[in-house]
Amino acid sequence: MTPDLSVELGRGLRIANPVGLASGTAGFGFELSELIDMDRVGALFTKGTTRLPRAGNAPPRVAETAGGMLNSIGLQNPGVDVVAQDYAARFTGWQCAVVVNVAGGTVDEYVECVRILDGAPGVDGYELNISCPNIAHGLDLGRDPREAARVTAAVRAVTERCVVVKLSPNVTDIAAVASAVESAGADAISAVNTFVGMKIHRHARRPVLPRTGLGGLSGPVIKPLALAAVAAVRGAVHIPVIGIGGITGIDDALDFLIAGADAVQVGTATFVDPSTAVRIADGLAEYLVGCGLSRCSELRWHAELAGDPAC
Amino acid sequence: MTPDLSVELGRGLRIANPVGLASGTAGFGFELSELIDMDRVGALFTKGTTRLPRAGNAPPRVAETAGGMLNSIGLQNPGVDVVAQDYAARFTGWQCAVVVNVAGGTVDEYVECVRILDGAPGVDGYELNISCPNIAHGLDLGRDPREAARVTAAVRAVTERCVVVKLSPNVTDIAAVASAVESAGADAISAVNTFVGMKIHRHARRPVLPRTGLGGLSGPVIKPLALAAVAAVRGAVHIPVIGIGGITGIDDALDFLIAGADAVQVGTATFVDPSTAVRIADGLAEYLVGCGLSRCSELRWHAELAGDPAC
Amino acid sequence: MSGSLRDVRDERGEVTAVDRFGGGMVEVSVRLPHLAATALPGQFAQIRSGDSFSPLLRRPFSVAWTDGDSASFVLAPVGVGTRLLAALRPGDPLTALGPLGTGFTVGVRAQRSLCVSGGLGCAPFPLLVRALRRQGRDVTVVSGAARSTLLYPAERFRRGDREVRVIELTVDGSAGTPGLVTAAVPERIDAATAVYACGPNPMLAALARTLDGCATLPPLAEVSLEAPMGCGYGTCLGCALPVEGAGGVPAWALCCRQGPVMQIGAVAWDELMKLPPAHVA
Amino acid sequence: MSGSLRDVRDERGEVTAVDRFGGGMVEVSVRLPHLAATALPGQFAQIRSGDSFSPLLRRPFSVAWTDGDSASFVLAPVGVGTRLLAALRPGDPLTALGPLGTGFTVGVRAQRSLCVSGGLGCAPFPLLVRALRRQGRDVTVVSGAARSTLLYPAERFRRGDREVRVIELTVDGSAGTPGLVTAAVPERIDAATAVYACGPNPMLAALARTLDGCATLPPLAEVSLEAPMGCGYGTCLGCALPVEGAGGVPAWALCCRQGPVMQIGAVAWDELMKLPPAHVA
Ligand SMILES: Cc1cc2nc3c(=O)[nH]c(=O)nc-3n(C[C@H](O)[C@H](O)[C@H](O)COP(=O)(O)OP(=O)(O)OC[C@H]3O[C@@H](n4cnc5c(N)ncnc54)[C@H](O)[C@@H]3O)c2cc1C
Ligand SMILES: Cc1cc2nc3c(=O)[nH]c(=O)nc-3n(C[C@H](O)[C@H](O)[C@H](O)COP(=O)(O)OP(=O)(O)OC[C@H]3O[C@@H](n4cnc5c(N)ncnc54)[C@H](O)[C@@H]3O)c2cc1C
Ligand SMILES: Cc1cc2nc3c(=O)[nH]c(=O)nc-3n(C[C@H](O)[C@H](O)[C@H](O)COP(=O)(O)O)c2cc1C
Ligand SMILES: Cc1cc2nc3c(=O)[nH]c(=O)nc-3n(C[C@H](O)[C@H](O)[C@H](O)COP(=O)(O)O)c2cc1C
Ligand code: FES
Ligand code: FES
Repeated sequence: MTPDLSVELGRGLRIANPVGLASGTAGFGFELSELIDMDRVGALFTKGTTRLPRAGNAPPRVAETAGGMLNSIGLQNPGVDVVAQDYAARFTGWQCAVVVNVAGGTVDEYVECVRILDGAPGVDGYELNISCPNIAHGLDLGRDPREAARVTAAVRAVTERCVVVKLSPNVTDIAAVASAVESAGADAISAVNTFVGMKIHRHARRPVLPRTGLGGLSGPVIKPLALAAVAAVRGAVHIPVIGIGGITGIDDALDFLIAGADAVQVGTATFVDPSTAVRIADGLAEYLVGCGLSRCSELRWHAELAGDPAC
Repeated sequence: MTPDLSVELGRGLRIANPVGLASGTAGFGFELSELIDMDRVGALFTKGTTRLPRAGNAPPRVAETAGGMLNSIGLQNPGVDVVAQDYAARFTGWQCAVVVNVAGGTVDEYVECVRILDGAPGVDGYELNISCPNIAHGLDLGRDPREAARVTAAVRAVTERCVVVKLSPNVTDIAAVASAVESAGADAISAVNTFVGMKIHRHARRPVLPRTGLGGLSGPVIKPLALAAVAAVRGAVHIPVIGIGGITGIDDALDFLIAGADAVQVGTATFVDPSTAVRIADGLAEYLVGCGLSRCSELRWHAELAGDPAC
Repeated sequence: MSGSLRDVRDERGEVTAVDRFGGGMVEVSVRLPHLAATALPGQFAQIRSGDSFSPLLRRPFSVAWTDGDSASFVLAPVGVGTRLLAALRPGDPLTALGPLGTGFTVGVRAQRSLCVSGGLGCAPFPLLVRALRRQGRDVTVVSGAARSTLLYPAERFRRGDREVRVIELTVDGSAGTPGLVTAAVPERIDAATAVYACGPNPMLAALARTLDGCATLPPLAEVSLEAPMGCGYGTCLGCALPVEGAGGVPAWALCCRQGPVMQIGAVAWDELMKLPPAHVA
Repeated sequence: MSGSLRDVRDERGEVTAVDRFGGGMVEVSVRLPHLAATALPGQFAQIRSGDSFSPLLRRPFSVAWTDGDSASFVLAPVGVGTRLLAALRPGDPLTALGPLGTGFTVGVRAQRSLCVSGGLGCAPFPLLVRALRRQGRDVTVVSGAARSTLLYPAERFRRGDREVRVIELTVDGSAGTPGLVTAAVPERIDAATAVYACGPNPMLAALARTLDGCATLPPLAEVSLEAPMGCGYGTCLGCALPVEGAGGVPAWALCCRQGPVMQIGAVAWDELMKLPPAHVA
C-alpha cells in the first residue's frame, strides 16, 4: 500500500506531499530550482512580497549563533508587480504548489498585494506574514488577535484562493491568535516565524546586527519552542497547521507531525543542505511504509492541553 | 585599581559581585554549599517557595534537547514555613545574599509568603516568580502587565526588603510588563525565566514530558532570546536588571552585561559545572582589570531601541 | 535519608585504558584518585568528556571498578553522550563529579548474596562483588542480556576471584541459558539472604513481581534505578521516582540522593511502570 | 548581473592531503571532481565537514587550486568552523557546494597583472595566477601578512612557474619588506593593466583609497570581498554589500552572486567601512 502524502490546505489547494520550502529561505524558487528538483517538494512559500519594492536592511543581515542564526534582511523583495507580472508565469513550470508570502505595514497593503496577485497564473495561494511591524499601531499585526483577524478577513474577502496565515511566536498566547484568524476565514496556519533574538559582538561591545541589534532566530535551536507553539495552535483550531522551526531532517519533521502539524516547512536547513526538503519528502513515504501507516495524520499525538505548573 | 564588582539591587541590598545562582538550579544552597564556596557568589536565588509544601509533578521532569533542557518540576518545595523557620537561620552562615524566590497561584499567596519570611533572619530579599499559572485567571500573573503590577504592589506594601520581580519571556511585550512592575514598586527585575518548549518521544509518538507535554526550556539555546529580552527590559526601566538565560561562562556573562544587565544569574550550567558562577565572578574582576574598567556598567551598549522590520 | 555530599569532588583525569567488549560495550578507566578512593558500591559519578557543554548535561554512570588511582565505567553507545564516551582514547580528558548517591547495603544480611544484572546493569556489580567478598560473603551473579555479544564478560564480575559464581542467560539463547534474567531468580531465592539488582527499570519491576510471588523473601532486597538527571546531586529535583508514601499516597524520591539504590519494597512499581518513557532509546 | 547556478553541485569527497604552513595556515585538498573541473578563479564553495549541522551554517572558501579530481582550500583556524576544517585529516569526509559566485575577469586587459594578497586573501590567487599565465599574462603577486609565519609560501603562488614574481611584505618586518601590502602598490600601478586584490575588507578599502590617489589607473581593477553568508547561492539575501547605486543612492549587491569579486569602482567603500563589524574575530 503506497501511503498518501498529499495534504489539502483549503480552497482546493492540495499539495502532493507535506514538505514545503519556508518563506525567505528559498527566494522565489529560481536559484533552488537549479539545485533541486522542485517537483519533489510539496510547496514553495516565496520570499515575503510587499506592495512596493524594498531594498532591505543595512548589513550585516545574518549572524550565526550556537545551533541557529539571526536574520534581519528587511524584507528585500522586488515588489508585488514584478512577482505578478514576471515571476508568476515562471512558477507554472514547476509541479509544486507556489504560495506567495505577502507582507505589509497596513491591512490595505496586504489586500492590494493579494488583489494584484490574484489575476496571475502559477500562484496557488497566499501566506500572510503578519509578523512585521504595523506602521500604524507600532505593534506587529500578528501580535494582537484582533489585528490578525482583521487582516485575515480583509484578504479573505478579496480572494478565493487558499489563504494561509503565518503566526509570530513572540506572543503571550499563540492559540488565541490562531483561533482569531481561523474565525476570520484563514484556510490554514503556518507556525512559526522567527523568534526575536540578539547576538553580541563582545569585542565591539555592541550587538552584531545593526540599529536595534535584534534579529529573527531560526534553525535547530528553535525546534523545542516551535513544537510547543504547534501543539498549542493544534489544540485551538480545526484547520490545517503547517509546522516550521528548525527542521533539518526526517526526524524533526516527524516530531512536528506528532505534535500536531499537518505539513511542515524547511527553512534555514535549506541554506545548509538545499536537498533537505526533498530528502524529507522522500523519507516520509518510506517511513510510513515501514510503520504500516497510510497517511501522516496517523502519527499525531492527541493532546489534552491544559494549564500545567512548570519550574 | 581594583574594580568594584558590587551591585546595589535596591532597599539596601548590595551584592558583592554581579553573579547569582538562579532559582531552581541551586535548591536552597545546602547541596551546592558542599561543592562550591558560597561566599564567592553574589547571591543565591532559592528554589521557588510556595505557601504550602508541594510534592511536584510526575516524572519524567527533565528532558535534554540540543543545547538545552526542558523541565517540568512542578515547584516541588517544602513550603514557606519550613523555609522561614528552619532554612533561613542556616542561610546566615554564608556571605552571599540570599533572595527567596516566591511563587503562588494568587496574589494573596505571594503576600502571605513574604509576610512569613519577613520575620526571618538570613533572608535578604524576594524574587517574585510570576511565571506560574494564576489559578483564578487561567493565565500566568506574569503574562499580563496589570496582573504583574498587582502582585508587585501587594508584596511591596508588606515588606521593606528588596523585591525583585522575575519576568516570563513568553509574552508579547516584555518591556510593558517590566514597566508595569517598576511602577508598582519593584526594586529590580530578573529576566528571564524559561521558555515554553516541547520534546517529542518519536518512538512513543508523544511528548517526553507528561500531561501537556510542555516544559520550560533553559540552557545555552535560549541565550540569544534572553539577550533580546534583557535589551528590551533595559530600554524600558531604570531599576537594575538581572540577566538570565544560557550563561555558561564569562563570555556569556559579558554578553548580558553589554546588552544591558546589571547582574546575571547562572542556572542550568550549574548542573553541569557547579563552579560556573564562581568562575564567572572571579573572571569578571580579571576581565575588567584587563580592559582598564572599574565597573561592569561601563561595558554596557547604549541602545536606541526602535521598531525594526525583520525577515 | 541520603548521604552527605561532603566527599563529592569534581575531578578531571586522563583516560588510561579503554577495553572494548562485544556489541559496543566499553570499559573506560580514568585516573580519578579521589573518586577511586571514596566511591562505594552502587554509587555513581556525573561524567562529561572534557569541559564541553555539548551535549549539555553530564551523564550518570555507576562506578564499576576502582584500582589504585583509577576508576572505571562500563557503557555502550546508546545516544549522543555515550557515543562520545565510547569513542574516548587513552590520554583524552574526562571530568567526573562524584561519588554521588546512595549505594548498596553491604551488611550482615548479605551472607549469601544474589546479584541480578540485566544488560548494562552489570556496571555496579564488580565493585559490589569485591566488597561482598572482602566481607567473606558467598556471591552468585545472574547475568542476562539480549544476546551473547551484549553480555558483560563473566570474568569481569569475578576479577580473578574463582569463588564467585556467574550464571549467564540470553534472551535469544545465543549464550548461557535461554530466557530472561528474572527467570533464574526464583530457584535461587530461597538460598539468598540478600538480592541486589540493576538493569532497565522494566526488568527491575519484573523482578519485584517475581519476588512478590516467592514464598520466602530475602531480608535484604535492593535495586539500582534510573531516572533522567539534571544535576545528579539533589538540586534540580528532576530525577523523581515514585515511592510508597505514607498511607498509600505515592510520593517522590530523588534517584540521585535517596537512590539510585533503593529497597525493592520502597519503590511504587505500578506507578513507575505507568510513567511515559523517559528518553528516546 | 551574476552567473547561473547551473554548474553548482553539492559534492561529497574525501580529504586527500592536508599541508600545514606556519601560523596555523592549512591547505586542504579534497577529491571533488566536479568542483575541480568547473571552478573559475575567484569562485568559492560552501564547505562543511561531513553532514553535520554543527556549526549550523556552511563556510565560504575560495577555490585555491585544482589538480585533476582534486580541489584545494586555504584556511586558518579563526573560529569554530575553521577550527574543525583545519583539524581535518586525509580520509575525512568534506562536503562542498559549488562553484559559487562571480570570479575574476581574466580578459585582455589583464596583460600585466598585479595580484594584491593580504593574509588569507591569498586563497584565490594560485588559481588566478595559473589562468593568467595560461593566457600568457605577466604576473606579479604582492603578498602581505602581519608576520612571516602568516605569509602564504611564495612557491604556492608560483606552483613551479618561475616567471611569476612574488613580492612579500610583513607588518612586523619579520620577512620581506616591512609595511602594509597597500604600500607596495603605487610604485607598480603604472605598469599594471589589471589589479586583482583579496584580503580583509578594510585592506581592500585602503587599496581603493590608494588607487584613488594614483595618477593612472589600470583599466581592470577587481577585489574579492567578504560578507557573512547564510546560503552562498542567492536565496537568503543575507550577504548584502553596499555598492554605488543610481544617482548616488547606495544600493545592495549580494556578495555570493554579484560577488565575491566586484569592480573596485562599484563598491561603496565609505558605506562599507561604516558598517558594524560583521563577526566576532
Ligand atoms: C544512577 C545511574 C547510573 C547509571 N549507570 C550507568 C552505567 O554504569 N552504564 C551505562 O551504560 N549506563 C548507565 N546509566 C544510564 C546512562 O546514564 C544513560 O545510558 C546515558 O545517560 C545515556 O546518555 P546518551 O547521551 O548516550 O543518551 P541520550 O538518549 O542521547 O540522552 C538523552 C537524555 O536522556 C537521558 N537518558 C538517556 N538514557 C537514559 C537512561 N538509560 N537512564 C537515564 N537517563 C537516560 C540522558 O541523561 C539525557 O539527558 C546510569 C543511569 C543512572 C541514572
Ligand atoms: C566568498 C568568501 C570566500 C572566502 N574564502 C576564504 C578562504 O579561501 N580562506 C579563508 O581562510 N577564509 C575565507 N573566507 C572567510 C571564511 O569564510 C571565514 O573565515 C570563515 O567563515 C570563518 O568561520 P569560523 O567558523 O571559523 O568563524 P566564526 O567567527 O566562528 O563564524 C561565525 C560566523 O561569522 C561568519 N564569519 C566569520 N568570519 C568571517 C569572515 N572573515 N568573512 C565572512 N564571514 C565570516 C561565519 O560565516 C559564521 O557565520 C571567505 C569568505 C567569503 C565570504
Ligand atoms: C534569512 C531568512 C529570511 C526569512 N524571510 C521570511 C519572510 O520573508 N517571510 C516570512 O514569513 N518568513 C521569513 N523567514 C522565516 C522562515 O520562513 C521560518 O519561519 C523560520 O526561519 C523558522 O524556520 P527554520 O528554523 O526552519 O528556519 C525567514 C527566515 C530566514 C532565516
Ligand atoms: C530545573 C529548573 C528549575 C527551575 N525552577 C525555578 C523556580 O522554581 N523559580 C524560578 O523563578 N525559576 C526557576 N527556573 C528558571 C531558572 O531560574 C532560569 O530562569 C532559567 O533556567 C534560565 O536560565 P539558564 O538558561 O541559565 O538555566 C528553573 C530552571 C530549571 C532548569
Ligand atoms: S538529578 Fe538533580 S535532583 Fe536528582
Ligand atoms: S549568502 Fe545567501 S544570498 Fe548571499
